[in-house]
Amino acid sequence: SPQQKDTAAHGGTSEATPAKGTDAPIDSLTLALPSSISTLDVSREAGILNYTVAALVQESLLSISPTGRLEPGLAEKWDQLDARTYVYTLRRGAVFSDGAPVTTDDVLASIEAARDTTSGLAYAWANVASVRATGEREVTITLSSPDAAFSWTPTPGTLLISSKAFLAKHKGKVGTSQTLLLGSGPYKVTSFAADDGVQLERNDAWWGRKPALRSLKLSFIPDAGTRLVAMKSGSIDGALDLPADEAGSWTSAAEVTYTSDRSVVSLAFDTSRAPFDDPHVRKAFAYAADRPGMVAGILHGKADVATSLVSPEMWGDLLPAADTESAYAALTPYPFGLDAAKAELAESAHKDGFTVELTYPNSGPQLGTAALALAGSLKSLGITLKVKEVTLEQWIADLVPGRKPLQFLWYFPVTGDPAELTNPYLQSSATATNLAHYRNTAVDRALAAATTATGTAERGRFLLDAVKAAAADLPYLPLWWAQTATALSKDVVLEQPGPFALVGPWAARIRRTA
Amino acid sequence: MTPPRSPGPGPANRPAPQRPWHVRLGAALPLRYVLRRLAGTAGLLAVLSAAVFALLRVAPGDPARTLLGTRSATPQALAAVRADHHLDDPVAEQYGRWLADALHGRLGTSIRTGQDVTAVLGDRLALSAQLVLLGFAVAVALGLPLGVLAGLRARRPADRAVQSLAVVTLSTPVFAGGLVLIYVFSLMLGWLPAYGPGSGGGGDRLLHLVLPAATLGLSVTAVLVKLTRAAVVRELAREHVTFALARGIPTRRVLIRYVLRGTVVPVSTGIGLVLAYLLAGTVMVEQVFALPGLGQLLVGSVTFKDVPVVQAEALLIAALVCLANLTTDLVHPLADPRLRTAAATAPADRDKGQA
Amino acid sequence: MTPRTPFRARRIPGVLTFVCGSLALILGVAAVAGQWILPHWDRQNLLTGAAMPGGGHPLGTDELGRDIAQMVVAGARSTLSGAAVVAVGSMLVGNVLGVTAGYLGGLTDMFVRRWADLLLALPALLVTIVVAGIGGGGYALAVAVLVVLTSPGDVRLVRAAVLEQRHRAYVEAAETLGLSRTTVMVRHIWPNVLPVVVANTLLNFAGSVVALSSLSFLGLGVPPGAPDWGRMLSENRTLLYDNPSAALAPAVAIIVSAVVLNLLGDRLFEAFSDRRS
Amino acid sequence: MYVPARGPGGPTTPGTLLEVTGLRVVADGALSGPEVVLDGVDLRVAPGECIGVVGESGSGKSLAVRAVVGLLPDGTRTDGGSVRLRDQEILDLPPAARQARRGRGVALLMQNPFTMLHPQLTCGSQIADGLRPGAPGGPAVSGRRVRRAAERAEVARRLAEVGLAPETADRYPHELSGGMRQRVAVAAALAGDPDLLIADEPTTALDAANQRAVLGLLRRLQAGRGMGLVLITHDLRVAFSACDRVYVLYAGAVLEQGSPAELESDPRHPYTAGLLAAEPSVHERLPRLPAIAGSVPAPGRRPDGCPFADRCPHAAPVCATPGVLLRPLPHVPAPAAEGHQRLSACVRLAEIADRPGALKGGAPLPAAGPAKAAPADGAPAPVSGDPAVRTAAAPVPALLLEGVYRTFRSGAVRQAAARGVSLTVPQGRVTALVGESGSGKTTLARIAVGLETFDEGRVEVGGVALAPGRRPGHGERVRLAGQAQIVFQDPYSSLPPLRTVEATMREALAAAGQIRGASRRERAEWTRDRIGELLTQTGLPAGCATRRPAALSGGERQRVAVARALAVRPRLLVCDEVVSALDVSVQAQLLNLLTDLQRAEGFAVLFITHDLGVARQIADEVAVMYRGELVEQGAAADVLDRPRHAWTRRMLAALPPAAVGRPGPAIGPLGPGEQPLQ
Ligand SMILES: Nc1ncnc2c1ncn2[C@@H]1O[C@H](COP(=O)(O)OP(=O)(O)OP(=O)(O)O)[C@@H](O)[C@H]1O
Ligand SMILES: Nc1ncnc2c1ncn2[C@@H]1O[C@H](COP(=O)(O)OP(=O)(O)OP(=O)(O)O)[C@@H](O)[C@H]1O
Ligand SMILES: [Mg+2]
Ligand SMILES: [Mg+2]
Ligand code: NI
Repeated sequence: SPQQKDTAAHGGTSEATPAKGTDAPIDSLTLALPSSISTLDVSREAGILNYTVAALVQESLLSISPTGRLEPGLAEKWDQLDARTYVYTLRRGAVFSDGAPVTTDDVLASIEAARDTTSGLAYAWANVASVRATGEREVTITLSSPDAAFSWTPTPGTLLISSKAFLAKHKGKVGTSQTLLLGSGPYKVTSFAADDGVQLERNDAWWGRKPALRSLKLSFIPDAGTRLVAMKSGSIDGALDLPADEAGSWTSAAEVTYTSDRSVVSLAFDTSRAPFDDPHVRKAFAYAADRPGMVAGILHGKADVATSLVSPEMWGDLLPAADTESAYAALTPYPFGLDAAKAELAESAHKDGFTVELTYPNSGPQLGTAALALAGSLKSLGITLKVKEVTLEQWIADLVPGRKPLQFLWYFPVTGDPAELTNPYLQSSATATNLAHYRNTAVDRALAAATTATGTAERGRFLLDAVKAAAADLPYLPLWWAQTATALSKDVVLEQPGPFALVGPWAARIRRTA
Repeated sequence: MTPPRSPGPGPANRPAPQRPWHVRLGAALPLRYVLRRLAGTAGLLAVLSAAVFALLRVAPGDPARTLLGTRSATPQALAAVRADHHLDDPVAEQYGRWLADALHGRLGTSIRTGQDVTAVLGDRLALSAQLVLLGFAVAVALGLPLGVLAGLRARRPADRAVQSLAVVTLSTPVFAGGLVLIYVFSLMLGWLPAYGPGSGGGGDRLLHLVLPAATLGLSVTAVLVKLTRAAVVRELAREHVTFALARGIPTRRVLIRYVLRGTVVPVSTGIGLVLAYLLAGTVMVEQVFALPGLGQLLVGSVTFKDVPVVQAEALLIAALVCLANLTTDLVHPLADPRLRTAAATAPADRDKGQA
Repeated sequence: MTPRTPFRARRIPGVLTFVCGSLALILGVAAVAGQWILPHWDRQNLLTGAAMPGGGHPLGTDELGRDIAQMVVAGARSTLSGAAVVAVGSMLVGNVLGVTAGYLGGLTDMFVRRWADLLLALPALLVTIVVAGIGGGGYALAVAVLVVLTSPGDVRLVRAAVLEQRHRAYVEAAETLGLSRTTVMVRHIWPNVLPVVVANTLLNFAGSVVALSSLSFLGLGVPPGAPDWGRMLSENRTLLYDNPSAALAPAVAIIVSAVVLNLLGDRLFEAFSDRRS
Repeated sequence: MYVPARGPGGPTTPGTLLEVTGLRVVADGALSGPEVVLDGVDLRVAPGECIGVVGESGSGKSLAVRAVVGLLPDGTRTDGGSVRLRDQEILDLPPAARQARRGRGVALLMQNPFTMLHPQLTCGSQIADGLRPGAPGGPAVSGRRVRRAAERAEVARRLAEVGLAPETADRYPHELSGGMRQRVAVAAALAGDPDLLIADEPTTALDAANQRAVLGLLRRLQAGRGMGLVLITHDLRVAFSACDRVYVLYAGAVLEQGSPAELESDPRHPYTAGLLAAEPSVHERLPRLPAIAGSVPAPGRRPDGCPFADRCPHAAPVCATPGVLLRPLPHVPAPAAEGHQRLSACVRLAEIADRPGALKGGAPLPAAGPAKAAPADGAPAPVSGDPAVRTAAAPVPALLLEGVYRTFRSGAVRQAAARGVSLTVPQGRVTALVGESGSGKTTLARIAVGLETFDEGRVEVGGVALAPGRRPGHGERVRLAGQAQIVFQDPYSSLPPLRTVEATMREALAAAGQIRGASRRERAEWTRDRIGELLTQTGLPAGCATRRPAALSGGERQRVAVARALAVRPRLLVCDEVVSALDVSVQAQLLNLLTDLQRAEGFAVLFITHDLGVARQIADEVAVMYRGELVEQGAAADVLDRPRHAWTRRMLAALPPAAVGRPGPAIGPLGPGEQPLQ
């Protein structure tokens, strides 16, 4: 379909029919989430699911449109005064669900909380020199050094605004079942039980278009079979974030839509250590990984074979689709072939193979299956891949450079900017995140240039250069760019289900089917 | 030959008056016995609590790191945790403090959510308790009658049928059984909800718990059936049953008063054991039916290595197990007078079988 | 004065026992030699993915395109061997402790009995989940914990059987002949206890199959990808529409093997109690 | 095969309470198909009459009465015949109707007072359960409270009837002694006021004093109520002392019937005569007990025709042909009353009865002959040296106990089993230890072989001193083993069930370190020979060696146990009630065997028994225990004929009067020309 032309061009991404709904009120819905959430506070839990909840309750200064453009949020207007200074003007009349108006103090307190050392969002704010209220409704943020990517920072992925009083009162305990969340979004949380679900009610004081849905229950049903049965027996009205392998079974009971979620699944090799310091070994892995097979078999075609960490949708704001398309097409493809893999390995210093461990998070069974598939291929090369399941939390805790020679990198960008992936993972100076210990001066230079670039297209080209240069070295072996499946019962629709839909107030766009 | 004497009521054989109930209860359940059992239970609990406390040490690595969970283990953070949990004190002292805290309901905070553990458990206790009670009811309501039936019809078709059923339920893992019930009663027939605890309490909750409770109950029914059957078969073979029948006591009365009476002790022991199985079963059932109860919490906490929550829950389960044990121990002497007279004096003119 | 010639109850139709025996044999062969007979059980074909039965795959394939039938056969080893280790291990522990406690009596007996009572009251599966989960030892630790938790049942059984034999005249006669305690225990008492022990070991075996597959189902048992029935069931549950047999086959395998073992154990107990009555 | 004298359902004598004709019971064996256990049994009981059914173990006494009550054990069923109760055929009645007749029509009292009452119900309530509705205190009276009170009063009355205090109502069975329990059971059985009471060995489990009391009680109640009583027992003396008429049952068939006096003085069947002869007497010691050879055949292995034929000294080919048929005696005048028929099933009665002394009691044993050094069947002479030399060389007593104390405690209960016992068992002599149940006999025996500890005192076994307060260590036990060995009461548990006799014997020989020979083969050969020798010595067929205990009869098992004990060549053999679980016929064989062996080998014997007749028969000396104390010891004749201690006197007095003064009937030797069957 025309709107989706850019993504369709990369093949495979199934289109979401431009669904339209009526304004008829919907009293209540129950939707399933595939795993439980232990806290609603996104700065505490490292998973991705609580964003889905928090994005309904809290807003940021800016918001991201379903297609990935920056849009007004609590700030109705924003300006970049110079390379290091950003000014945001707050919307009039925005109030928290407890009735208090949103003030600059609340914004400052929320940013402060995000910058706190204990916060999981602090990384995004590391480059910020100061945050000040420069007017009754004006907040000015100054950076230590120019960073073009900062414009994405005050969006829901890295900043969620709550009231100063609330944050002070519940310091360290925000998001538990007793304290819940306070925000200015279209919904407010009325109850939350870890392992059970979240109950949300419409916040009628929200400034945006009035949602049709009054009451929403998000139920945590980790068990795939139970989830499906729940849908079939009518206990739930749909499910979010369905794993691809399940989604097929749902088509008879619900309307399933697939959208790219921009996430990438990739292997990260530690290039500073044996055996992966040897490019032949990395290439052998690349040839041994049956990526089309994984996409077809494990993900049922609901994904795209990845050639780079950055998914094509991420360039939407920066470069014309045709440019990225041709650049990606020129990358070495590493088609699946065990002979090629064997040949590569034979050239390496590890001809006889070796043993290496690969852990995957329990919330990503498809990663586990892919790992097993890879292990199956590697076995014929004499490489033993030990696959191990760990909790999501454990997996994230281990996601530190140097911890393991081989790791999964499973990343959901929360912004629409390629730099969110390139800077932490390809830059040699990003020691805390560069899982591959990747060091390439050309890449570093291109990334530095992109940071200070002023024009979007110029910046885009620098970033693309970096991506291309890195791809040749294969520090990461991208496996696939994933899609998310949303199943909804046939009488409701989610309007504008773009790749960024779930980072915004998605439930506000649920309508009754026309 | 002694000449026949007609028995007549003389002064010697006036019936002794029935003793009042509290005297009889005192005789049936001697205080000393009760106190000894209580002491035994306390000892058991002490041992179990020590084992539970040791869980923190079972986790590989430094306990402080364990308690930090996935938070970054900076030296400051580690020091803070050490100070918080007095990890540098002697182990005995730590245990004492932990136990004292536990007895006061202070069970620490969850590593995963940072919530107070007592509150976390409290949220889930009700649901799990309802589940276990209903499951228990199902197991008892099915297991005892079927067991008695099988025992009475031992080695006949009815017995074989009951036993085969029992073997199948015993051999079916709870998760598989749960899935089958879901498919039949929720999907095919659409009679019952398939998942979740239902909203609010009362009827909806009950409706939601029917399938889980049935799954749970069925999984332990076989144990009860086997035990009851064996007890009934054993009792039926006893001479006193034959004697009762030979005296013309109506069959039904013999069954209830003589046969079933004799099965009380083994069956009540079995019921005590079943409680342990039920507690274990909740883990699987809650997983399959997406019930936010203690079992699910346990699995979640275990995979997360959320030690304080696991400890608290283990302690709770230990207490329940001890309580069940104590109950059966106290029921036994009520049911079987022979267990009461450990301390009573033996009759002087005793004689034994010579045959 | 009623000595009885042993009275044999009517024989239960041997057909069922025969069927159970044959099935047990098949399961045993699958467990021991399954992975040799079918060395390609782990051959993948991602492009096929999960497929319904047909085309050389009598039970279809799983997500990785592996043949379910071969997987089930290969899975017998992991599932049954773990359970067998539990059953045999607990039998060994139970026999050593039970015979010693029953024969020696006194303090040894008291300690062993207390210990058995304590462990017997605990919900085995829960303790295994907690200890194996927190201890992080995976399958091996789970099996070890199950051995410890299953053994008190054997201890009790053996101890009771030994106590029953302990004061039999033939045991005391052996003692008066001047035989050593070990000889009396091993050569005289133990063989008479053996039939109950074997029967109980079969029942424990069945119980452990169920318990271990429950652990695998929860993801606490064997590592992912390994052919194990519990694991297969939990991994393939989502394939119910792509290939139901991927989930049903391991479930059936678990249930059938547990039923077979349970029935054989029951039969043996029955035969034994017939012999004694 | 049974040939009914009268067809079932034929006319019955008026006034008969119970009439059993041609009752057949079969057991559905596992492999061999149905086996006939009872083959045409006739019994008759008139109101107010007491009949006795006697017979050795396994003869079918219990099954016969169970069939009458309709409570046959699983695996057995009636297969023909008729049972009429007050002129009504009850075998055809539906189960419910039969159940309704139990308690009121007929009630069954069983053997073991320790298992007959429900342990978890008070005695009173068990009696009350059987009270009839409508009877005073029965459940029909209205009003709970009133009914309860009435019931309690009635229970108290019933208890008084059997001589128990009203408080007994609130006691549980385990709080009572065996005798009291048996009384409670009697009261319970009589609660429904039955017309007929069947008592299946009601006194077997009791000691002599209680036995007599309970028998007296039963008789008294029967007479007072005018009810019928069937008394089942394996003890002829008991039956003769208590019954009006006695049936002798053997291998599922009635062999003889008559009044006690007739049966005792003039047995008319070789079996009855044999039984009477085999019964040891307290009053005189016979050189050899006239034992019946062989043992009671199991249901599947009975010979055709007369079941006793293959054990009968008078058997002839004719015995194998016809079925068992009770018929009136040829030379006895017509019965005085219809109920007092004198019947015998011996087909050869006419031929043998006339031979003087053949079946009559009176003549003291002519044929058994003087005791020989070896068993009659000519076993090789004992290998060991002259017994006289051994005795002379060792002046130390075989067993010496001095001031031995042993107290058991379980919880707060202390039970003194031995209180300062001093006992000497001289070398080469037989000492019997008698005493009531629980007096500490077994405890002493076990102390002597090191199976039991003692608290204080001195114990020396053939010079090996045992230390008080602990069990002997391994070395001590080995030394002790050469001095003393023990044989136990229960033949069914005395041998390792899974081993062949040979293996058991080999182990005994090896344990004693007795196996001789240089090479393996030599040793194996030596062992085999020695085992064969021992088995022959104990009168066992050679084929026994390869069998397991389950394939042996009780008597054979006891013989193996004796052989095992003797394999070690002990100087002292302790026998703890070795014959009390055996039938009289087998008991006599074993007593003879022991006497023979003792004389041949010259070891000392400590023989424990509660049966004074047995003691008389075997012992040179008798020691009497009473409540843990040794109250009397001396030569057998002294103690038994001139008892000094009150207990000994009481026990002698408690013997059933019928046995007193009986001169000991015997079956004569085979006449010339008579061939035993086979
Ligand atoms: N339930 C049974 N099934 C098969 N055979 C049985 C059963 N009960 C008894 N018998 C057999 O029937 C025969 C008679 O048994 P019964 O108990 O009547 O003997 P008894 O004369 O009462 O002996 P005892 O003096 O030992 O009580 C025995 O050979 C016994 O083995
Ligand atoms: N192991 C034991 N524990 C406790 N009490 C015992 C034990 N053995 C024997 N007694 C008690 O010691 C007393 C003597 O018992 P013992 O067996 O020696 O008597 P007995 O004369 O052999 O009796 P019986 O004729 O019944 O065999 C009895 O009161 C018995 O209850
Ligand atoms: Mg009997
Ligand atoms: Mg004794
Ligand atoms: Ni108990």
